[in-house]
Amino acid sequence: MVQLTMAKAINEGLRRAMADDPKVLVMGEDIGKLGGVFRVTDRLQEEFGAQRVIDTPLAESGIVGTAVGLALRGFRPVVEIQFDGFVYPAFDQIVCQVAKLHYRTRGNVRMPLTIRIPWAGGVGAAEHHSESPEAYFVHTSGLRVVAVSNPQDAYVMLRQAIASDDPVVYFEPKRLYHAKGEVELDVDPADAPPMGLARVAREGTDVTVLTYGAQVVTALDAASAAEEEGISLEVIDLRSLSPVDYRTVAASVRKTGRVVVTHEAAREAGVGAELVASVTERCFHYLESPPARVTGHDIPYPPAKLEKHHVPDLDRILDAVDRVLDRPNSLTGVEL
Amino acid sequence: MVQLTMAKAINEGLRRAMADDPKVLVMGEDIGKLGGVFRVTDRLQEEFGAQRVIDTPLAESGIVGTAVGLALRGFRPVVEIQFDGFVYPAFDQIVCQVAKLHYRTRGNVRMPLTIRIPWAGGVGAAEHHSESPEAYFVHTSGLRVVAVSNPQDAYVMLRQAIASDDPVVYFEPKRLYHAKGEVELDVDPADAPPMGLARVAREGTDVTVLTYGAQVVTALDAASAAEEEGISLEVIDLRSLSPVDYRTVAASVRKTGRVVVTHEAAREAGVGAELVASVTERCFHYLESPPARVTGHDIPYPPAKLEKHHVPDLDRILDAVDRVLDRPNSLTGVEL
Amino acid sequence: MVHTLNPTADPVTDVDDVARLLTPAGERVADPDLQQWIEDVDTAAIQRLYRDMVLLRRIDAEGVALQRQGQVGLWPPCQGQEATQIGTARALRADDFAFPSYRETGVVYARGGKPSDYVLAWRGEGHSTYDPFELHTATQQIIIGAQSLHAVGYAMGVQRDGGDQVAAAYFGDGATSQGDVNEAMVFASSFGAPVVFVCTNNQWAISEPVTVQARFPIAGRAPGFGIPSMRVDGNDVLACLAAMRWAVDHARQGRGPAFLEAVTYRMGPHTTSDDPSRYRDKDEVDAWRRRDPIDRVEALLRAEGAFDEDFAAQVAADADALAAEVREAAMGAVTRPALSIFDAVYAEPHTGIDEQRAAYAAYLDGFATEREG
Amino acid sequence: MVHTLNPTADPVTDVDDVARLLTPAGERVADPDLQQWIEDVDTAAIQRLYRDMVLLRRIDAEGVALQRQGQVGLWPPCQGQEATQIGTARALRADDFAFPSYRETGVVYARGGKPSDYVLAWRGEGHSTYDPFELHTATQQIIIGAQSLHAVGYAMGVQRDGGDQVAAAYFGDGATSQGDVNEAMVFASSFGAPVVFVCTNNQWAISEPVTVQARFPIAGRAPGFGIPSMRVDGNDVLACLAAMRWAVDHARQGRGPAFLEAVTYRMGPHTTSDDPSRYRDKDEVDAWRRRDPIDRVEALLRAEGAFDEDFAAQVAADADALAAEVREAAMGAVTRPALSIFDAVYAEPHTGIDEQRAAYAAYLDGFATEREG
Ligand SMILES: Cc1ncc(C[n+]2csc(CCOP(=O)(O)OP(=O)(O)O)c2C)c(N)n1
Ligand SMILES: Cc1ncc(C[n+]2csc(CCOP(=O)(O)OP(=O)(O)O)c2C)c(N)n1
Ligand SMILES: [Mg+2]
Ligand SMILES: [Mg+2]
Repeated sequence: MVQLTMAKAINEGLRRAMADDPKVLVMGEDIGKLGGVFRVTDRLQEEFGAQRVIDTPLAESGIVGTAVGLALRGFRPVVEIQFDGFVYPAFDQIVCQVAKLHYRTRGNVRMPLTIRIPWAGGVGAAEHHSESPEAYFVHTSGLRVVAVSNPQDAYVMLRQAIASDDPVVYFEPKRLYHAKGEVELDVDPADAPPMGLARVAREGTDVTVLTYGAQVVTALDAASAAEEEGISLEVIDLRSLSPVDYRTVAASVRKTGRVVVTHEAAREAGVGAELVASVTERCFHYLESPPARVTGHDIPYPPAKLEKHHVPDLDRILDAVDRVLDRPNSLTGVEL
Repeated sequence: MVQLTMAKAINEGLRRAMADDPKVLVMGEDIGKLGGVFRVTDRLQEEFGAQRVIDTPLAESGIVGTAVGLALRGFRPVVEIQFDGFVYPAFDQIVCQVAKLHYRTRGNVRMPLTIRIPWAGGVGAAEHHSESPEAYFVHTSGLRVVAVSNPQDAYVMLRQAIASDDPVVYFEPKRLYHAKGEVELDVDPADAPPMGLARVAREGTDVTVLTYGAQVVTALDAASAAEEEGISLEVIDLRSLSPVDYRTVAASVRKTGRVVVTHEAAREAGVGAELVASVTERCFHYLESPPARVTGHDIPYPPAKLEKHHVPDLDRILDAVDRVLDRPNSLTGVEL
Repeated sequence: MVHTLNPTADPVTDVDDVARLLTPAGERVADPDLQQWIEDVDTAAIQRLYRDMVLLRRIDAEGVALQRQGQVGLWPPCQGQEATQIGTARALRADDFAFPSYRETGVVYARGGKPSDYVLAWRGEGHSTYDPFELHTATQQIIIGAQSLHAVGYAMGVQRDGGDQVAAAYFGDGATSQGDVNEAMVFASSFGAPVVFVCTNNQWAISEPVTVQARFPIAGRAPGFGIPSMRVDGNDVLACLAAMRWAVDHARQGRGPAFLEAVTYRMGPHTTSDDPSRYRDKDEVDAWRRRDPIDRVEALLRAEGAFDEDFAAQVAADADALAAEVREAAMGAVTRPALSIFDAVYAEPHTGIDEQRAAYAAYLDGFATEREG
Repeated sequence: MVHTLNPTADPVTDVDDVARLLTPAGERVADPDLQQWIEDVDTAAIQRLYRDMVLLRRIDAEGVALQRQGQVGLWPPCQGQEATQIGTARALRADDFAFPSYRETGVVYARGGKPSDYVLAWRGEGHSTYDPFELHTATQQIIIGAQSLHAVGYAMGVQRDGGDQVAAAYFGDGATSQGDVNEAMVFASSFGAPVVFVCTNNQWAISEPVTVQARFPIAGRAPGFGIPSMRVDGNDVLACLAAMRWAVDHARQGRGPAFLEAVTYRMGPHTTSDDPSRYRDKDEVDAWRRRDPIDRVEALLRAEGAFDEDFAAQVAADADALAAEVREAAMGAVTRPALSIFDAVYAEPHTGIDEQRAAYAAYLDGFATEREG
């Protein structure tokens, strides 16, 4: 076991994946000498050379499109998108090619591509640097989508994503890049819990909190705070957003009967909508109150000085906990 | 009142909008002499000239990006994306520019852009020609999203979309292009029901069916069939997908207590997820059974010969009606 | 480099300003650049090219006929473009990798396509037919320009595993406006990737003349990206073969990407759904008919005494046989079972798909039971 | 046009192969193309350009300082690029429309920006500062290359309403790899739109040298799209002014788009978050220091006897005053109220936003009540 930041854990994941399989390539903007703007690819080019750690021209469609071609030639490209807000120029290649090539070719072509995206807000950044685009990919059939919340998962799930023969969009919460945690590097990714499984991050009995990424940390904080008021929250770290591990989710909801979903992304047709809909479909008769969503508002990501009003914090989660527990809350008596 | 196909009704909407306001422009691929691959822009170039009906180079990002510039110069561009599956190259311009410019500039810049998209399947087309990408736009804050289901709405809502100072993504169901209906062309769009309002397409008492676009027709067929079995369906044509008119929706759900949502798009984090989540949040205590979704599967759009297994038909809607009524249905006794 | 640059040509695109080895009348002419690349092409080889083009035209005619009869949903005719498709594709080695678009029926043919490969996707039986790894040919691309990047990536892969294959990216004149095609040139040039860009300038992108995309010759773009480029008569199969051999050789030698603009004409509608009478004159089509790529090879062979009745009859018989097979493949197609729509969404097990497949299976079962009951 | 085209230059990008009016040593030189465009530029005008550049450098230094002190979150230094930004922007008419990117502080300055306009967005108070219609300048773009299409669209609008304005699209060397910039050239050429593309080739895109984007001079790309192009010394404010006047005039006369590559250098880090020591040598930076755009104008003015103590003192005082205002604007900024995050999402009433605003207001009220109670 070693103490690593999440950024370093991902770096180790890349290093070991490259060492183990000569077909693994890393490509993106500024990932070579600079080691990426978050240093996630630090020293990889030194170690594996510029043929395997490729500084690309500044064009995201080009990066993903050439990665498709490399995959066709038998490589397993790991693509870095520099920031969440810069993935959109690659959207066509992701949606029409990466996601559909296996289906299009009736399984003849595999797309073992991993698309890493430094993700979400709360870091005081400029416009376009704090986006939460995960729902776009969750809605895209043919992709797998995961989001990590701690260094150990970051390490293992990255290796699993790279090993997967399916394309995986892998979200790395920027605000946890420097958070440290214990990491077991010598775990065999094939033996570890698959990336498709959710994890009960904290057991509880009164309310199930469904979340992922950096919000897991916020939810755990909320659970500690709630405990002081005698309320027991069960926090589920979904890890995989597509597919969702509904077995774990449903087991929890059947136990608690009350659900709060929280994420940073906008609410409308977001991942939270899918979670509430699926939980309602699967656990309707166990639900004591309507599931509540605590999400970013349906606004473009606001300026840094105001982002604290957008990214759900502990208090907004607790307010929703009150709501699903039918306790007084901010919406009590409010006519919307 | 005149009898018009939907394609012709949209054509008339464009014509009158252009005649009324010299700032309205139409642009896209093959919209000039050809009149568009669906003839929706038929004869407009003849009438208004090539400066206002602009055949553009073959590049969707370029089309939307230059439309943004035209809007900055005071024009009201109506952009045609040739098919649903070709909107993705423009995704970056739509998400990062069209949707956010008003917010970015604190209201100084308006984006009165209408993006018309021939939409969805059931027409036996080749790959990429039958997509239902609406959820991507519904999830994008800053856009308005509408979907039409009949010639009258198509005409009026298009004119409202063009008149709106906000960007509107306007979905035209291909499979209804040739369906005829009565159209009152002399209605003042400002007096007609706003495009943001839903419409009760058929009143009923037992189950609320929420839908939009071509599925409205399928849902109405299902309602007729159900009637024969003594079941009364209330069909709501949402018309606007963002924002959704929850006043109309909730009123219906409070009455029926049972909900079926149907659309062609994939289910995961689709518009149906949002509808189920919102209805559950707003009407939980009125719900007698969990809302059911009848949607496209979470697969890439399948080949034409198999699309009938993907696009929900009358029978699949009725099966879901049975489900929400707790009557025997295909999932009775099925362990998933 | 001079610091003031002016456009490389007048703002017109003269279709006769091309490299050529065979005139529209079928006369051999010399071209200093192309000559060397077809020195081995003897009369028998020209006969084979002729046969290829005739067979391709026949496949194409059959596609149109099948569409009229409702046997396929759509067909994108390639009539008029046979020399471009056959000439360039025949310059590739079997283990090179081609990235054609929807209209490159002739490329699929030349790469070894089976009769069913031409029609089953257009019939809506599947999104693709052949296995890309068997034909060393990607599925024909529908998203305009997207495949150009795949070809560059493939070529980057070749560089990385030490192969000597070449990737060939096919796209149209319209496609040159797409960001992807330009990014493909940037990446190819930046990495010196062994890729050949083949732009089929057939004068039209559906209803838009090439001048909407480019007021100057398309071949003039690549050099600005550092890519050598050639503008060639796309109705001259010898020129296409020669130019492609030059380009492929350039790439294979590790000298980086190359670009071809093949100047040709789409004789038919964009697809069988299209009505070109709305946007172009019959005169233009007639003029191009006089530049027919097959006729000029026939004239050449005749002049060389290599076009006798036997040969013509044999080619016609082969074309008939192939057409019959194509027709049979379409009409005899068996649609896959309903549940196959859930196949190959993912390569590995996926709980979401498994659940939806099971639910839909139960739904179909219910129907069966109802009908039985 | 010849049918075989070769790359326009050797595969290197020589930074001295540029059009120039003022050498690094500050000596005036003649250029046949540029000369005519600055005949009216007298010593007083050169003094004004000098002052502009000094003020800009001072704003920039203040931005860096404010970032170090935590008063702004980030700053993208433009040191070294003053001649490019001032020279080109000063060639525009007030009613032309500029489309700068994040690094073009000097363009915003030249267009009439206020002190607060430089810092409030980087401080995170808003995504933009000035009203684009007041400055005839779009919000500085962060998405690489996106603004190039907006500029072309704006220019198409000018064509359509009969104006004689010109749009100016600013972007970097890295941006030339993006599809959007290439599509912008396609559209501009196709419609003959009055737009000038200004590519600031500052040798770096964050950590990537320009050779990752282009192995051949960037200015060589535009001609392939039918757009005349000039490669100019970006550290020579006279050359930048002259070249931009040529380009703007070309566009304004209805002769279509024009392209400039201004060859300069980013002296500082990419942004204050960047550490250039990881990827580039001090020697390179030092070499460029000897080509400083301000020093060479100072040398010229001195040689012309137009750089006395009074002038220098006045410019320094102006720079100090401006810097103080910039600092004050940052430190005195008042963050907007919480509920303003719901403003201007839509231009017209929107039930969804109204509801979310009301819910969040109720939530904040609850807090207020809790604290009071
Ligand atoms: C991204 C995208 N946009 C639009 C289309 C619709 N479309 C199909 S073919 C075509 C014209 C293509 O012209 P060109 O590249 O010249 O090829 P050609 O059809 O002439 O072979 C268009 C606009 C598409 N398939 N993909
Ligand atoms: C679409 C997109 N991709 C990536 C980025 C991240 N990024 C910001 S600046 C930059 C480099 C830009 O280089 P260049 O165009 O040369 O401009 P310069 O910074 O040198 O002024 C990158 C990669 C971005 N802002 N937008
Ligand atoms: Mg074409
Ligand atoms: Mg740069």
